[in-house]
Amino acid sequence: MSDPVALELREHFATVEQQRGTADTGMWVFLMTELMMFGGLFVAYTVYRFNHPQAFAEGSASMDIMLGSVNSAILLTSSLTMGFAELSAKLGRQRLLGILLLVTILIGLAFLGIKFTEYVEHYQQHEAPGVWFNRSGPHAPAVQMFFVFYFIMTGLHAVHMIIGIFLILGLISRNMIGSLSAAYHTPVSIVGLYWHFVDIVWIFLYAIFYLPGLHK
Amino acid sequence: MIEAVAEKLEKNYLNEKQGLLSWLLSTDHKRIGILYTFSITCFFFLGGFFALLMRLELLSPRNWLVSAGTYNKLFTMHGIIMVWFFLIPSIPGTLGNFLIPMMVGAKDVAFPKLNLLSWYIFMLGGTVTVYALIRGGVDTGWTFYTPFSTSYSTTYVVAAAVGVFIAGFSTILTALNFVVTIHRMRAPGLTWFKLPVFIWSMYANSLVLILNTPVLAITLVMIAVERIAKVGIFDPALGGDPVLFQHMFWFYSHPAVYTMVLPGMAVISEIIPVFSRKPLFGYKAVAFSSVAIAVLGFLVWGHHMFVAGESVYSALTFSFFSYCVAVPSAIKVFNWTATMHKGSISWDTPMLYAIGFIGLFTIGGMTGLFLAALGLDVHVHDTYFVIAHFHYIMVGGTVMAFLGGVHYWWPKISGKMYPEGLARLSALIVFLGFNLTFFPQFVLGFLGMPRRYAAYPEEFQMLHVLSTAGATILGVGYVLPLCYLLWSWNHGRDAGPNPWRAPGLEWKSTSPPPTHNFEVTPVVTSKLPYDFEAMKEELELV
Amino acid sequence: MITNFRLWPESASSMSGPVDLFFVIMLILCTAVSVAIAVFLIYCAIHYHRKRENELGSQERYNIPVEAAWTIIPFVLFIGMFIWGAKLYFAIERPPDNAITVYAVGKQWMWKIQHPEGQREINELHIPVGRPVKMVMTSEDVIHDFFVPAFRTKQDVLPDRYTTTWFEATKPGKYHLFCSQYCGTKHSGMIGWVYAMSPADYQNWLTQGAPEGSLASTGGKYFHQFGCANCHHFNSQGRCPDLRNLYMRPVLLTTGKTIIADDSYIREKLHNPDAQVPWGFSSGVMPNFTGVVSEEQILALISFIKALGPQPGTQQPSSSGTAPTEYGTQKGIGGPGVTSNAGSQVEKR
Amino acid sequence: MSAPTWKTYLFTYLGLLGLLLVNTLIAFLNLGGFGTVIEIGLATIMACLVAGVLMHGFYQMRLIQIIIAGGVIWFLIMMSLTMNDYFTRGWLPFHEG
Repeated sequence: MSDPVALELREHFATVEQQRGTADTGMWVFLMTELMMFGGLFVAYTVYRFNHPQAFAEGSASMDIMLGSVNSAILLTSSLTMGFAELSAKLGRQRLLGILLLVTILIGLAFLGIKFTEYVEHYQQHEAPGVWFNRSGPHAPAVQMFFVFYFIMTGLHAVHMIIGIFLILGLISRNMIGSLSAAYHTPVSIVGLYWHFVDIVWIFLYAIFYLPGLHK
Repeated sequence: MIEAVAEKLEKNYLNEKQGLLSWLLSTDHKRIGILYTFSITCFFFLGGFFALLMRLELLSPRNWLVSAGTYNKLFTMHGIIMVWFFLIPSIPGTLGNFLIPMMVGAKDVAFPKLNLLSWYIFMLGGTVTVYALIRGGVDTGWTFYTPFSTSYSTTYVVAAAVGVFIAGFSTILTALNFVVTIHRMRAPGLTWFKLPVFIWSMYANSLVLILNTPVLAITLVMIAVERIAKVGIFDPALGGDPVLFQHMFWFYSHPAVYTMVLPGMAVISEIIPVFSRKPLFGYKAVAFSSVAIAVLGFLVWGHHMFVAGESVYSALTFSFFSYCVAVPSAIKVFNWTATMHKGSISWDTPMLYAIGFIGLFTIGGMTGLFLAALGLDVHVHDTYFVIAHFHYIMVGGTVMAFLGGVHYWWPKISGKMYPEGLARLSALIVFLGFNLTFFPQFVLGFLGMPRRYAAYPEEFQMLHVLSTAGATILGVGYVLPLCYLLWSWNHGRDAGPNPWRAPGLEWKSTSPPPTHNFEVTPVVTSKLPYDFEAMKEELELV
Repeated sequence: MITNFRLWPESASSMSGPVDLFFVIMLILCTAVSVAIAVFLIYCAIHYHRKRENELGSQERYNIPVEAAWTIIPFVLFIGMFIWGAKLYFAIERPPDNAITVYAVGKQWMWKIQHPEGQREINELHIPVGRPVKMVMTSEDVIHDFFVPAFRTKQDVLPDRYTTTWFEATKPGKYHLFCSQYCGTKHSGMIGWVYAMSPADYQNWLTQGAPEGSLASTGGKYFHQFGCANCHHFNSQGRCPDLRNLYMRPVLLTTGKTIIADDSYIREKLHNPDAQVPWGFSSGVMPNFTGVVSEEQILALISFIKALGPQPGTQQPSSSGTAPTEYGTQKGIGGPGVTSNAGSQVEKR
Repeated sequence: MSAPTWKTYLFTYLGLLGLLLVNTLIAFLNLGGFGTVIEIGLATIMACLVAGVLMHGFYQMRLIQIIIAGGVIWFLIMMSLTMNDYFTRGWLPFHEG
């Protein structure tokens, strides 16, 4: 029973192949539920943008495009390092895997840091919805609506990032105790799927929140 | 030697491990199924208690038992508990958990720990909801319509929403588990078209839950955010649109109606062939109609909003799709009926429930046609007609199927037989009580009695009295099975592995089954599902 | 104790006949099918009742023609139902052009009704028999629903939005008015009566009430009271549009879009004056009236603006000519299709 | 197709960065409603790259591709039938009499 593969095989599966495919399938199905969850927000956003196009353009114009684009590039980079991590896991290069996972976490934290900076800026400019919101002009209520969606959607995305960071931390510790190998690296690809999915969500968030207000 | 064999045979999932902890930490799908049975039974009787109070209140046109405010809380909590803590998890959580791995010849579901986790999440959601109830309840109706729920209600809306939100994750995880199990864990040789229709329906059901529950979750989050932070999301004064809430809610809730009845259809599709000793007529049509219901069920949600201020063209689209989704339901009814033709029909309790199901589901479905008709819906929308319609589907359909399924698989679950005579009697009581309760409500609705009225004009009283009388009978019909099933757990006679001579894989195991379901992973060699012909000798049929 | 027991609702509008006919046909069809299924089920259960413990049924698995038949025939029937229902729905949703308008405001937990002639009612609605009545409705708080079972009509009443429904009573009498959308604690108390009266009785009723004059003239009072008249001058080249001949006419906006100046537009201007500003005018001029004017006052103001013309259709509202004279007479200025003075509204066809 | 390599990942990443840049630059042009279509279209291409290459969607078994397609289709159902209401709200004119 020293074979690590056999050790990882849960008793209700017939083969490791079946187990790995099952984990993959399960993760993808889960990601589809995530898609529908963000999807609901996207639908609501679309409806309100359709109803208040000018207000949403106005709200978007107060976004910091510099921070937004840099952050997008940062997140894409973290996806790359995560992808590299999956490759090194498959090749059984445990040390490289550890380093790449750590780098991914650091990049993820950088993203969150910039995001937080943006939140603070919005707060200081009285753009945070609720009692903090203060703006005049014909579209003020609908602009607040824009910021409600901005905060809910990017906030939910940030929560997913934080969960992802904890998942990667889990991978690092599993790697350190040596339970990952070239033969068994399913957890890495599962967490990888999650991380890339969160990246995809951001790509759309960037397109709907930062871009509409750019042209004058 | 003989002793060893006997000991080995006696070991089953119920007695292999003992003690409360062995249940609470079990990842065995059968034990989790029992945990679910316990929880949903509690919730069912809690929700039923609220219903009884409501029926009593409606005996008189004036508020005589409870105040209008209390009445509003009663129907809200009745709805929330019955929908999210009984109907949606009922058959999937109990029979689905118990049977899906057995029917596909697997040792367990794909993710056993996740399965246990989903029960805990369910209980957590239930606890939060019960907390909201104890603190004073909610009065928004189970539909949480804005802006009442976000700006006007002074009750514990957020707590209830959080409870439902949490329970939603349990639903998602269970559904995810089933989908992956059905895809990846089937026994060798068990191809899609050899699967029992139970599996097909549960598969369709799980797909719906996976795709719609997240939308409910996020909608409830928006409600909570709007209520707590006082920002406008659905508030029209701040540029929001309450109709958007209804869109998002019904995008979840209409398919959710199908997730309540699809498992019922799953159970009926198993009972009827076995008690008719005849393969399910039109197997492929029934199997695909489940999938069709799952898909088309997502295209019809706007028929809850014909008078709510949606565009008339949108209403037109939704009405059309509503008629489309009626077709697969009709196919199922006809196929079940045809299965009985030239069968060898027994009058055992599960079959009585199944026949009752077909009748009541037919009435429920037919009245759905009235509601899908745009011009008619304007009159009967938001009246007791709607209440009667969906209770025919959910109580007459799902609860009947659940009871039928519990009786059918009770020998497998407990290893014991229930008392047949008493069971037949209570099936009859349920059927009669149900019709007396809900049929008058169709008339009430057509007369124009609106929903959610704590008091009403006197001319409606006669029908309300009839309905309340029926509800008390129905209550008896529900308490009886609880009593005799519990009694038979210890005192019933031994059932043997296959008392019904059923062809399904689950009956190839002992009763109750061992922890790993099968001593040897079964290999399916028969070419067809429900193959009585090929198993003639094995089942001792001629 | 138990009074007025009945099994069929009263039928008292031009819509109730067609709706009931559809209902009866559906009922006959569905009952026939349900009974047929029930009889067949019972027949099978008895006729094929198991005779021996080890009996096996027929092993027939499918019959494609039969299955096709019970798929296609229901589908065709369903499409028929869909078309019939849709036709009825459009008739119910589309008020005739000659309907008289009555305004309703739903509020927790009462109905406030305003007639163009100036009568105000609470939880009561008086209407003439034989004339189409259009309800223009809004809510002050949550969603309500205007439901008159005897008229087979129902429409949700939403806050910050106008919804409409219409009916033509055919039989004098007293009919229930229900709120059919759950609206809070006393939802079941939000009920009232609709009194359908013969035209003569209705005229009689109209002359009895309304001490304040027509709704449009009340609106005119508000027009001065809230200071609207200070800016929206007659014959002014100033900062504010002339409101004559505005109602239900296209307005070109600063954004280049054209919008119909309907009830919703006028209402929105009071709440959010700087949105959808007409072309040639600037924002920041008109004050915001949110929290200042009530829904009922807005409806009176709309009624006033409506009375400033143009008069749509052939119908002459009884309020015609009662607009305050200070604002000038609206007659003869700018018929439909004519650009109104001062370039306040650039109209497109 | 065989599984992606280090090189594939790197090129995909560079492609993504390029698309991000193009999308941002295009957003500075005033293209009216068409601009939104381009923005969402480019974002969709980027999403496809991530899902297809980094998440191995292009290399996966058929089952998973069907799952992905299902999720996307369901999202589109929700979006289109909801927007159907909002697009057609004003079509039946508010009749005034």
